[in-house]
Amino acid sequence: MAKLPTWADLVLVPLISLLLAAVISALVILAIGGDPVEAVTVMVDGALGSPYGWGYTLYYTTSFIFTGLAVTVAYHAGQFNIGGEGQAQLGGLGVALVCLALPWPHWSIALLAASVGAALFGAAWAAIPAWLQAKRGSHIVITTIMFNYIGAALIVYMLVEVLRPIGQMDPASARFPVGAKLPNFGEIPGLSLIFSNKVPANVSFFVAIAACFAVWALLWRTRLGYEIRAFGKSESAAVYAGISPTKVIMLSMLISGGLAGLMAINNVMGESERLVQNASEGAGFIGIAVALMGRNHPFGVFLAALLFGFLYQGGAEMGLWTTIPIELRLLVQGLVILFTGALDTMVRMMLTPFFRTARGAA
Amino acid sequence: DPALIFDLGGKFDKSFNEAAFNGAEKWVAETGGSYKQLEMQSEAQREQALRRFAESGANPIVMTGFAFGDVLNTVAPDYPDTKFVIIDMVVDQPNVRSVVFQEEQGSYLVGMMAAMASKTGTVGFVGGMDIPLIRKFECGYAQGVKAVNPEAKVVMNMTGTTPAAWNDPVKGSELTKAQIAQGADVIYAAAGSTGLGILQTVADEGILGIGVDSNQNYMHPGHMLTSMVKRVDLSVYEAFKDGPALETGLVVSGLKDEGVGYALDEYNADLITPEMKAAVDAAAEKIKAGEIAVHDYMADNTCPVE
Amino acid sequence: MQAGAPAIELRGISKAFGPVQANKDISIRVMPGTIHGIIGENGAGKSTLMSILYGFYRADAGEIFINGRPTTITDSQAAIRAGIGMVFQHFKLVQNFTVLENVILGAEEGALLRPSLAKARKTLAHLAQEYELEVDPEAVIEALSVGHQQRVEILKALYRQADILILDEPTGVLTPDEADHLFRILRGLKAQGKTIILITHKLREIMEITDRVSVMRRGEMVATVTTSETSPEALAELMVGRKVLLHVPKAAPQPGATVLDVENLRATDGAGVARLKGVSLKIRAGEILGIAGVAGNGQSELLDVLGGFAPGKIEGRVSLLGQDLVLSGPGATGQTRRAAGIAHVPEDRHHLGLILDFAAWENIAFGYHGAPDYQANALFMDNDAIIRDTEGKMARFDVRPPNPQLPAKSFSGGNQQKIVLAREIERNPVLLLVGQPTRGVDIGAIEFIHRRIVELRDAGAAILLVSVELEEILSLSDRIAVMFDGQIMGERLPDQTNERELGLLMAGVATEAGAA
Amino acid sequence: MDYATLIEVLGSTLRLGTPLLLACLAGLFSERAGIFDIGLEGKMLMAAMASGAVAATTGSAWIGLGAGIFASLLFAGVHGLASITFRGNQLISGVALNFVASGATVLIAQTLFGQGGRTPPLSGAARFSPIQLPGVETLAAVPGFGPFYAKVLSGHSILVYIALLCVPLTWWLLYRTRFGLRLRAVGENPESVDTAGVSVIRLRYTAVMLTGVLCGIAGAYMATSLQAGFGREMTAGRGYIALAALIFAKWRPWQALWATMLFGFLQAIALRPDVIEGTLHMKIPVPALDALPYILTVIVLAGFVGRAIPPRAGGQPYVKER
Ligand SMILES: Nc1ncnc2c1ncn2[C@@H]1O[C@H](COP(=O)(O)OP(=O)(O)OP(=O)(O)O)[C@@H](O)[C@H]1O
Ligand SMILES: Nc1ncnc2c1ncn2[C@@H]1O[C@H](COP(=O)(O)OP(=O)(O)OP(=O)(O)O)[C@@H](O)[C@H]1O
Ligand SMILES: [Mg+2]
Ligand SMILES: [Mg+2]
Repeated sequence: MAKLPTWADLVLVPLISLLLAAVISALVILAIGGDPVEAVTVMVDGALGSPYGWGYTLYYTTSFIFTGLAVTVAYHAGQFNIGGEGQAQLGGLGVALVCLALPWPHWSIALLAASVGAALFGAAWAAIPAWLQAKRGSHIVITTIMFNYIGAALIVYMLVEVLRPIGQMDPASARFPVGAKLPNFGEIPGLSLIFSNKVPANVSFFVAIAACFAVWALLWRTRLGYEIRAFGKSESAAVYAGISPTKVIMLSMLISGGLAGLMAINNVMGESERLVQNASEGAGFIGIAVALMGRNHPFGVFLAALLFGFLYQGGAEMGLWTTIPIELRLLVQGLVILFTGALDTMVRMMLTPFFRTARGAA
Repeated sequence: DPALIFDLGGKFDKSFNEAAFNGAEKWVAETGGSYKQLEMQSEAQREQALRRFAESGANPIVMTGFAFGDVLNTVAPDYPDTKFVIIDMVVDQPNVRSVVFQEEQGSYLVGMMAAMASKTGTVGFVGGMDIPLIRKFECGYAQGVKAVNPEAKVVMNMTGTTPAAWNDPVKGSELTKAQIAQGADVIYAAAGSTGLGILQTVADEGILGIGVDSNQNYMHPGHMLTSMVKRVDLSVYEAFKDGPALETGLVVSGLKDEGVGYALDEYNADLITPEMKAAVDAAAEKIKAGEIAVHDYMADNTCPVE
Repeated sequence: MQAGAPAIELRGISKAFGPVQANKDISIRVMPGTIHGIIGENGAGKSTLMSILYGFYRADAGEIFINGRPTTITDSQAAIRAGIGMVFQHFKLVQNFTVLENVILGAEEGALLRPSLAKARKTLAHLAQEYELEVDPEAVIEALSVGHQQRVEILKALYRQADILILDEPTGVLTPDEADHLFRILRGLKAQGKTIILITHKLREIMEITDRVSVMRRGEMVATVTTSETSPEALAELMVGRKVLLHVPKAAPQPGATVLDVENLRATDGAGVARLKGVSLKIRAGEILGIAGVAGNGQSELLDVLGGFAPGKIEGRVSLLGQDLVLSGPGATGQTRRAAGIAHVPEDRHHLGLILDFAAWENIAFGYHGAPDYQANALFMDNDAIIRDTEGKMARFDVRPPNPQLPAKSFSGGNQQKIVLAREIERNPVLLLVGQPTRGVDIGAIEFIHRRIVELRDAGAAILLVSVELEEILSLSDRIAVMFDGQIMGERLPDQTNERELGLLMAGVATEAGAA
Repeated sequence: MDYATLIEVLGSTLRLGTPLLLACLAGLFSERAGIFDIGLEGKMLMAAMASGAVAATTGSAWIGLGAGIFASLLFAGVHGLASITFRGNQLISGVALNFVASGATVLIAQTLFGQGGRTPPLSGAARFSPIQLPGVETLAAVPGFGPFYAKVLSGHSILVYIALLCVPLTWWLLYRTRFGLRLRAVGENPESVDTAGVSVIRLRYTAVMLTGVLCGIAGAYMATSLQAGFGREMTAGRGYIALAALIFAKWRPWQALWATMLFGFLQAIALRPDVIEGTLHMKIPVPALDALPYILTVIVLAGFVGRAIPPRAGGQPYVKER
């Protein structure tokens, strides 16, 4: 099979994949008696048409940046971390424990401490699968799936038996103290001119942007990042260069888990301000789609997270204001993952003839 | 327009949420108005749902289920001009109407019926999520059973400790089978959608079941002894009818105002003997008159009978 | 069968894998009832040609005649129908199946296994007797020795009633005893009228067993001769080719102190097979020790062990400038070796020496990514410094195009090799390990690379050179050691030996001057 | 735990273990052929929805079963296309199809029936009803075995017995037939199959389709037998537990039976914390019981209890030319 030019591989393939997913989704909407044009209008309007919509879109974007980066870091080490969901949930537990531990004097201190808690718990949840992969060759995909379930059970236990305040019926932790409340976009000077203080997007968004830079710097500017990428490209060559497989697998997975865990500062600390069950709402899985779409580059991840933030918020609005059920967004998500991650060869094959004729003509 | 938000069990649980839906539909039929509605898919969505409706100008906004309590407490002050109605939970905010029911009273009545209909002297209770609210159903039921037959045994199970317990028909069904094995021949299902599995199994196994919240007698005629109806539909209907001007504050609804009760219709007429009906109606009168005090589990989180 | 027709005739077979032309217009005839040898260097295209004959690959062009009839071989099933059986270089056995199961796979009698197994058991017993192919039919493959696994492959072919048997480097993995046994089997098969094609690197085997022999070079068939009319010397010459002899102008060596001292080094590979069987050698500063040998005789393992990343068990003593090196465990990594001053140009640049997707500058840092001059501060690498360094190295090594940002995969083989050499040589190592420095590299680049290696020697480094190219060994080395079967067969001085003598040593034939 | 309770729990075990068993055997075919499939969950879900919907409209459980198998096969086909024909990433394909199934089932059911993504309750012939095995009455008097026969073995729907029959059938197919030999070989070393003149692609598609059929039965069992209709996300992670059981069983059919029944048993007792408390005299948190299958699987994967060696060619597309 002829090779595509790099730009086509980086830009065209994801776009065509997205287009295919969109076309099929539109067909599905038609099939269930909906109106695709109306659906798109509602989605765009609901997600991007108002500061309120943006407030939610960017809120979801923040979460997806974290989980997308988590998948990205692991991917560069050749590891498929499918446990972002569990790590994000555990990150939430870390945030809750930190936030509830002290009457925090200022949000910035609380954010710092909670970030550490979130990252540590997320990393801890990735540590065992990573160790098993590095030392015993247990397939990391299966172990991380198992840890998603174990994590969910652990959260239920913690919420029901440990963190639920006496007298409360729903399995959720107590509200975090006011000192741990993160300013949302409506409370940040400057942004407050645009946003009301009812939007969930909060300072974590900037942490997420910083995380994009940090991951970029890690992967392309540090020794560890170099080793991670080298190992991910060629295990045998990495060993020749004296790179320790155990070290790379462990560190990359710990960082990956930490990033997934960090997502909790957005949803748990920034939005719900208490830990509830299933707080991550599948963002760990969406991270896979985000990383695939974003071609495993932090900038791409940022763009893809924005896209999925839009899909997510737009999908919620669509579920609200049209007869199309909100589950459509699960379908779209699945199709995007399918076309970008598993049927990419098909997309490339579809594109090859065009480039062949183009080259032939030239 | 008013808005209605359903809890995790889903609009079509044929029970709690569906009762609310029916109330809203009744209002639509009568007034020709329209309303917005939304079903919760996950815990984390609640706040966005509430805010979205409030932002869009919906008023009043009615939500079913205690789980909204905490979120409403923070959202309500942000929208002082919007009226909220929460069912099954007390939220102390100036623009919130809290509707709670005296489920123990209705459960007491169906408990009496269960004891009278039971041939084995063992009756069952399958609850949804293990929380004081559901214990309250169970405690009222057990009191009713014991009032008729102090020797009777009440077998009790809860489906789970999380909201998933409202939507797990498989577990409901398995627990029912287990209770039947322990001799239960009348089973009271107070578990939202999970009840679908419970009552299905009750019908499959040929014993009697008791529905909850909505009148579920039609589901398995001949196998439904009765249903403990909780008029969530009325609460929703009234809230919608009152509109943005509705009075806020606490509303406690019980036998007295027919907020709870048991269902008697063509589907279970054959199963209820005149004696049973007489006994139960008499007890209802006594409860209304205060002569029988049915203990409310949530008052002190204990139950006087086992 | 047409009388007198060749059992196999290939005409004009060509096959390309992407940019690699593995077979170029190859024609060959093999007469029935003979053993026909094919020799050639690594990558000459021998396996590809045979895989085409067996229907595993499809030729881009060319025709195949079996017993004189034109035959289209679309897949292995067709080849089997045409009476061809093949024993691949890398066995195609299911490791956790029994011998019987492997034998019947694809040749079952019906939908149920039991009758197939029963029949196979009987046939196998018969074949075992007839051809000395004893192997326990119930044994699981992974429990068998390599030699026995090979017998299973042969049995597979015979069970399918193959009249034409292709063996791809069958002895590469065998002990001498096993190899002798195999040859007895092959003679037995020939006696039964079977036609055999034998691919090998080993001249001794060709001389010993084949009737005719063809020589392949870089995808082309360069000659076919009758074995009895040729000699190992002549074949060695054909195999190595008549390339322009390159003689890098080089001054007489001025050896200094001993840099590398290897004593009785033994190593097994990941699968537990002994690869080094007691190797001892010394290299002094300012000296090039060339190791000649046919691939697969332990040279690669020697480089890997010294480079610090051989997976198996390692025994013996290696010291560098009098300091003992840690041979296995966490102390034996590419990093510690580089820190000690050992640079390593690996034999396989695609799998080891380069990360093909990395840019040239990233490959220049490969293995040296921890070097102080590549760090901006405690946290970050100094990519700009690496790029500057790469530009310098690319200029000095005449890498074309001199663009540090291009990924390694878009450089040609020769230029890829220059990148690796630039990286390893320019750090002024105490010891340079270099394997096949000019494999697949054009003549101009060869000369350049050779000059660089000599310059490094003159600067006082000790160099261990491994190459299958005899001319390269002869023109570069100050001393030559020949490896065979995990041992040093003998040492020669380049001006006191010739290709013929070395070729014989490489084939495991001790010559009169041999010290082995 | 007294005998009656045990019998009760074992009956539960069989009912809850059946979908796991079917899905586990489904995964076995696919993975034995070298195709990883974490999309068992999605296929089951699709099948549950399709069978629930069709049984509700036609009133026939059997037609529902057929529809379930068809829907599952559709998904299996896409997975085959992605992982065999287009040599895509099998894991990603599985993950993606699970998402698609989660969304599509609710969308379709909601469009067809408007009941919040549920299919209408099934009754009568639209459901597979329990069958009494012969001799229940006669054996009832036998102490010990009588109740066991009547309550544990007898009284399940036909699909339960089909699932149980699938175990020896799978074993027989795998170890006693030509097809099984080739299937196992293609998962271990596809080159061996290819050089033996057998089509790797055809074998793998066949395996993937068998996976589809078994997942179809598993899903149909969920909707038309274990429950009376389809509900959103009704498979509730059973596809993943089945995968865990497959590893636990080391990709063998009889062990798959024991593993799924063990996991079914764990699910059954997780329903009855009262029984556990009575038996062990201590309170074990229900979440811990819920997590037990997953924890056990991780321990097996770690190789602490006998090493689980997956089929060697698992997860890798078959590419001849580098
Ligand atoms: N499947 C393949 N895909 C791409 N390239 C291949 C493939 N097989 C062989 N090649 C290339 O074709 C050329 C000839 O390889 P081949 O294996 O036929 O050589 P050979 O003579 O058998 O070598 P050796 O002595 O090492 O076995 C080499 O350059 C090799 O890299
Ligand atoms: N493993 C590989 N992966 C991708 N591309 C490759 C690979 N090997 C070679 N190429 C491409 O094939 C082209 C030809 O490579 P090859 O090594 O045959 O070069 P060459 O013409 O022999 O050059 P030189 O004379 O410098 O050795 C290269 O330019 C390179 O782009
Ligand atoms: Mg070869
Ligand atoms: Mg070249």
